[in-house]
Amino acid sequence: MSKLDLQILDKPLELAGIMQSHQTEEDGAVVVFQGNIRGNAGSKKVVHIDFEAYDEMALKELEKIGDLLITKYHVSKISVHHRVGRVLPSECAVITIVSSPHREAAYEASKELMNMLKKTVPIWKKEVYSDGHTWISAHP
Amino acid sequence: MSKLDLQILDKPLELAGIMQSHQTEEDGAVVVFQGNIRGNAGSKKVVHIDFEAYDEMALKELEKIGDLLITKYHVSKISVHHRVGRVLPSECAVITIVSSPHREAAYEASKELMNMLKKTVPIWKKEVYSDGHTWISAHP
Amino acid sequence: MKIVIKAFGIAREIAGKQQWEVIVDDHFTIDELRALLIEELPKLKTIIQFSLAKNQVYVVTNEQLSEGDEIAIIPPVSGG
Amino acid sequence: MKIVIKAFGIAREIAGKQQWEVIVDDHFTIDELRALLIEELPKLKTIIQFSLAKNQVYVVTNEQLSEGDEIAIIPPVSGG
Repeated sequence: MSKLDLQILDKPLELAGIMQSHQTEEDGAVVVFQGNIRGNAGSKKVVHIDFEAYDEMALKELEKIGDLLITKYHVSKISVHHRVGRVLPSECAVITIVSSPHREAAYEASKELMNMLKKTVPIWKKEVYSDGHTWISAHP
Repeated sequence: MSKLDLQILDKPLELAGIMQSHQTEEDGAVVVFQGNIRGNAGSKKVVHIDFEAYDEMALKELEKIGDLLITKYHVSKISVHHRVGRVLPSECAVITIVSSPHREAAYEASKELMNMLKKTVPIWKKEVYSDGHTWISAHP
Repeated sequence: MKIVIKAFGIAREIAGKQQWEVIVDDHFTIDELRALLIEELPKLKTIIQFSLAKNQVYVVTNEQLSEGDEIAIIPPVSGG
Repeated sequence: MKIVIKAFGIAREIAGKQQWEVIVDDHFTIDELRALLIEELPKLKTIIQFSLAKNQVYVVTNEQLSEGDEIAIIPPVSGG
């Protein structure tokens, strides 16, 4: 079974399906991070978010991150499913799952995965309000 | 909606159901820890684990932990479902879910929750092998 | 007065039962009860340590018991 | 030689298109291409910064381009 399950998807993410491959006799610890869309951004009400990805490169960057974390933390398997397209408040934009024989490694790898994903993986988020929009992180 | 969902159950745990109440417009971050039964304990093969709980007190201790973590990390909601009875390798013994507006708080509360649970919540684990058994942590 | 004893995990195995009652003098304390339990169940000394809970709360200092108290023998926990 | 340009996020909005081609001299470099892109799309200067990727790998130093290279304009990412 592959140690990495990396997907960019334009449909709702399904946690249960992704979890199945993390249910093993070797891995006592599974840490999931799920990122949901918040309904408010500061004082503005978010109507929806449009996610856009450079798919081929995003998958390559995720693979680099996954390989690095498996080497660094000796975790067993990493899944990252990131949604693209229009996502509504309370819906899920990203699910990451790290499984490992031990708990501490799973937590550390999970945290670092999200930090790295947010820095290098070419995915962009446009927050759309009733009266305009912002490309997150684009402006000074 | 209650901020704590604490349960001791003698049937398989269902992540999907527990997640539903963590899917809100306020909480951008949901961190799940799932603890699975490992098939090996050192050189021994685990046939199954028998979990036993002092239910009423376990729920009270979990409530103390939950209240403390909500105060300390300002997270929104904490769920802990712990299984009791006979659990087989690769099955899930515990699921914790912490949701929060922000990621770091959810991770920190999730980690501390498991550390505290393992120290104070009156639940016991008997590992059963083909040739004997051990009550975990009971002996010097 | 009557005290309800509960035992869990390895303590339940040592006692051979989950719950029983003991009759003790008024003003009996937690420390005295602990000594009594060890006397009746000497194998409790094979456990690395055990705590007592009174009415579902860990007992952290010596204190007097009251009629009907529920005292649980809590061997080292291992949930999760 | 022919270079394929891709633009994403706010850079795609500024360009008004997702993908196009530019014809440049042989030995044209990444830094020269960056200058060319800013000249053609001056609003790129309103972005806090942008990176370039060559054939789906971030470019970290100046380097020469080759026929058919795919160069992507990568504004600050914001996945997750």
